[in-house]
Amino acid sequence: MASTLVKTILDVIHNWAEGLAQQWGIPHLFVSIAAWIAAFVFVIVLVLLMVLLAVYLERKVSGAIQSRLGPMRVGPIGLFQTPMDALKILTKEDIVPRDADKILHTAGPVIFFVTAVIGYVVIPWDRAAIAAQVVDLNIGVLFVIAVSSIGVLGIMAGGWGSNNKYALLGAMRAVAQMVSYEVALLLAIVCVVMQTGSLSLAGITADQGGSLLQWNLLRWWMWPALLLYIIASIGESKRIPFDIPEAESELVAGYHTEYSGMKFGFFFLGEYAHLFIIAVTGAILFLGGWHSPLPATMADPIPGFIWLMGKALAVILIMMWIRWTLPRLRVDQLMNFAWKGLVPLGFVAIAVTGLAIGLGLAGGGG
Amino acid sequence: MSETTQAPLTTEEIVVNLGPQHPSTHGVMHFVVTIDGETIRECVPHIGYLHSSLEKIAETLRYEQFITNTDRFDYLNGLGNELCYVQAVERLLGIEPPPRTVFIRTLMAELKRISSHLVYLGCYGNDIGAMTVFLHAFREREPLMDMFEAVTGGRLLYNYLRIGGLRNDLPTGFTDQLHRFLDYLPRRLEEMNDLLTSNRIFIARTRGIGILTARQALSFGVTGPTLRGCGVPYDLRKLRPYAAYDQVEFDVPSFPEGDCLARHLVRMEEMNQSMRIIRQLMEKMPEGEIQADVPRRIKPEAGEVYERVESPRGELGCYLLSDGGAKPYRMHWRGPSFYNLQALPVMVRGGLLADFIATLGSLDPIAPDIDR
Amino acid sequence: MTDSTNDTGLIAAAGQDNSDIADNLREQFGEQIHNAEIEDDTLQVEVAAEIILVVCRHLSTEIERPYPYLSDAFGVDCGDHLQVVYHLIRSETADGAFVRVNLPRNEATLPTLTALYNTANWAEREIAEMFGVTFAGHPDPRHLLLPEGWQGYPLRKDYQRPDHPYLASEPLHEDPSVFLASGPQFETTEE
Amino acid sequence: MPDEPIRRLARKHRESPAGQLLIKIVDKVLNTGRACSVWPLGFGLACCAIEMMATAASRYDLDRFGMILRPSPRQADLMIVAGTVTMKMAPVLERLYHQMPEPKYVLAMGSCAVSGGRFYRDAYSVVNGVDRILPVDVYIPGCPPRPEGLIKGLLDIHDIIRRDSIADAPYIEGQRPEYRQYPRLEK
Repeated sequence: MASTLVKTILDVIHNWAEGLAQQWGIPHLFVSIAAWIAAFVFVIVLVLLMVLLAVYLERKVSGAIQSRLGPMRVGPIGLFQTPMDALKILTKEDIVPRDADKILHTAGPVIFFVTAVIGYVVIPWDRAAIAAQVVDLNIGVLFVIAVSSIGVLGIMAGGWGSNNKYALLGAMRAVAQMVSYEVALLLAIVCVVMQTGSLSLAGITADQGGSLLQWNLLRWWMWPALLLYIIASIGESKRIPFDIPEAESELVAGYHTEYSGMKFGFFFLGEYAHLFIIAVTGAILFLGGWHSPLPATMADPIPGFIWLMGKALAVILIMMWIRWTLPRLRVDQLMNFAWKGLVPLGFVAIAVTGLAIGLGLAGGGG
Repeated sequence: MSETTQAPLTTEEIVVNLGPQHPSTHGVMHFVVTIDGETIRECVPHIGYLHSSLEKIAETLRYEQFITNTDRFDYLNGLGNELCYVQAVERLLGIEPPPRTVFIRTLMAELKRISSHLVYLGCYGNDIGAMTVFLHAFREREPLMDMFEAVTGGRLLYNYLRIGGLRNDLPTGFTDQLHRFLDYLPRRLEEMNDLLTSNRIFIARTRGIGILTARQALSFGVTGPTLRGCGVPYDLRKLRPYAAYDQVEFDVPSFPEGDCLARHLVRMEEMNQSMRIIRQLMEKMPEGEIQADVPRRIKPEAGEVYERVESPRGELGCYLLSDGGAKPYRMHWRGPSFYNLQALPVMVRGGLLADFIATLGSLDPIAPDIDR
Repeated sequence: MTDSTNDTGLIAAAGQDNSDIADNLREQFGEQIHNAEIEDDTLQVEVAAEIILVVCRHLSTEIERPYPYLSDAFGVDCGDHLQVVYHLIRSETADGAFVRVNLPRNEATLPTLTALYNTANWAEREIAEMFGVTFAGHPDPRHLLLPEGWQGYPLRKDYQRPDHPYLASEPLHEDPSVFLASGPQFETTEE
Repeated sequence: MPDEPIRRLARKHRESPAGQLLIKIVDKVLNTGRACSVWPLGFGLACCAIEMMATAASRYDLDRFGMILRPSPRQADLMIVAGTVTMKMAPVLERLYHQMPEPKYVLAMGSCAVSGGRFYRDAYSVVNGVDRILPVDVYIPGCPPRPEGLIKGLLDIHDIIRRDSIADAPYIEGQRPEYRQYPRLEK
């Protein structure tokens, strides 16, 4: 199984590095660092694969909605389109505007991409026995949200460092938006935490094990939280109808207006990495993580991490469907919606969950 | 109780240059927008990036040669411009085109109006952020393009009308093609309305945005759907019927609100009215000649004429001054977008940057119509 | 759909003809009005440059059935003199009135009508740069359609095209590698 | 340019057989990537812009070839000059071109952009062809060209890209080819 393989590879690298360290008398600290780097490489490869898939899907789904074909020419049904885009972007000239802040201009996309990727280390990809999880933090869900919200710094650095008014406006909008929607997102997560009694993503997944009926999706008292999560996650990933930071018709390309070449590529990849981690988190919080929807009595030939990816892709597809259907909100409407609509809804969701726990319907976190 | 004096929070205004190359400027226009945060304090349009000196060129071309250039004024309304020009020359010459010609001209002008409004719809969807509407509107437009191609040979620019006639009659099979389209379009428009017009986000983005009162609109010389969106049913097709418009029944939609939504609704309804006109024209279409007797060398007597027609953007005027030669002595065009755009600073002041885009899109300006 | 013509503060008076307006003008301004007449319900007036503002104000506010709006304004180079034409309209019937002013070629100056009509702003700027007519008191007398610093008045009959490399007729290329797309059939159709 | 070290290396070894083979492989890979993902700058000027939009829309669908219209010149590879270029627009066009990252291509769409079109002789404000301002790679005649014509022109751009070789190294720092000195509009 691929996930075990990954684990084994990580272990082998770790052991090999440790042996080498003993032989050469290198302090243990370096070995740990090396192991971390290996883990990071694994995550990045995984993320890149998923991002390529998501970008390809985006173009195909939008094509289907708009009665077009989407990429067709590169590879079978255009499957190699995104790698080709990546290849091209790698060899493009990297322009730093004359009056830009060079350090911030470079730091922006790096921060944005790295923070979008780091969150993946706490995702439990498969059942705990295999432990296909780089690290199991007991506050995993908070870690994901906290790390991904650091991405705002990258956007701000890029927008500010570009010395472009569109970029600055886009960055300002992005910061305001992401901070606001994070509140709503956290309120939705609080409901799940109340229900499952765990802040660890592995714990939350474990709580939904057993059967399909255990999924938070099918617990009616979780529905307000689910609704809240869907809306807030679209806002968090800056997609239509909440895509005001890069509203094409207003701000050209928003905070990445001045970025070319690989730096733009980092923003682009980071955006989809961000989208994907939000979708994966959503799948873990509400769709039972890696658990199969099949009854436990049936033999399940599909490994857990495929189930998780599938669920995340389903969430992404819904987000794409919304993106290619709705118009864009205005910046003040967006903020009003967050603070006057979503935050109260969050409190309602918490109250409903609390009530359900009080009535003994819900788990109450044991 | 001690009074604490607090200096008002001062914020710096920034000047944003929208255009000349900007995704939503509908061609090349340049707006210097002063914003405070996101609120627009001032907006100064700069135009002329597509000033192609057509009025000067007109003085070097013979009357019949210039027809092809009229398409280039407002490229979304090519046949409407040709209609305006040809009518002006005919009035100068005192020629009456045959009835079938008049009907076909009216028919084509109305088809072109639908096509232009479809482009508006698509671009407006894009401005508001609904990308899919853009692609769907262009898809709906393609059957129209096929029809234009069948009749005139061109997709966008035609050179179809002739002084006193047409280049060719309607081709065989055109009636079927047209009726298929007329059956098809209302369904698609309904779908568009479901997708965009009745969308709550769309309404929130357009209702009460970019308000222009009727008085302001008239004083700025605003015409067309923008003026009708202010509640003034000013439509030259009704008020001063030209071509075959006095032989068909249609309503002039007008909404009193004067905001972006009203202008949008006017255009959506105008497409329905255009279809109504086309149906009647097809029913009443007379048989017969398509070319009146026109002298070989077109040399109108010295004189002048000011012809006005209703283009999809408003009142299109063509002034022709003849000195008795084969070339116009002076030609002037009143581009409706030229005057419509003048009202933009009034409409966007105090709104947000996003409202600016929504308002600009709802004016449906066309760059060569402004700059000529 | 509502008919709210009265929002404009105007009372439609259909059925009346405009013949009294020309007489009224001649009475009011006498010698300074040349050639006031009605042609197919369109008023044609030619006035002296000094009273253009007064005549327009009169036509747009003071007569019984006024022409309150300026629809269009443009210039004509008549050879020995320049002419500026204002097209005033009524919004209910779309009736028009043409007010003309003749100006000398070398010292063409007119008072601006921007105080009276918002429309006049851009129209006058265009006439100014195309014909070299100065509009005294114009609030924003910059170039409108042409780039800043443009020399000459293009729509005058004696205008010569500037000698600029962008406008040169001879091709710039010695041996260009040109690709021409041709034919209606291409290898691009997917389905 | 990120591939500058490779270009230097390729230039150094282009005489040896092994170097030639390597250059061929690298060329193949890089050129395929570039040719398959040409992102045009969505830059409509006049009538041709509508046809360009129609080409990008459902019936013709540029996304089939991996082309997405980018709003920002920084992220574009190809400038489609779709329409009449006027004297007032020329400096803007020039600046936009310089804002695009290398390697970049220019496609002149429609007779106005090719030669000034119907404004060639008598217009006082229209540039007689965009090649007076920018180096044009592909010309598409027509007024406006049909979408099929535009697509053919874009495929020609693909061919041009595929002929590019890393050993020619036109982008190495300090050796960037000086484009013809194009006259500037005097202020």
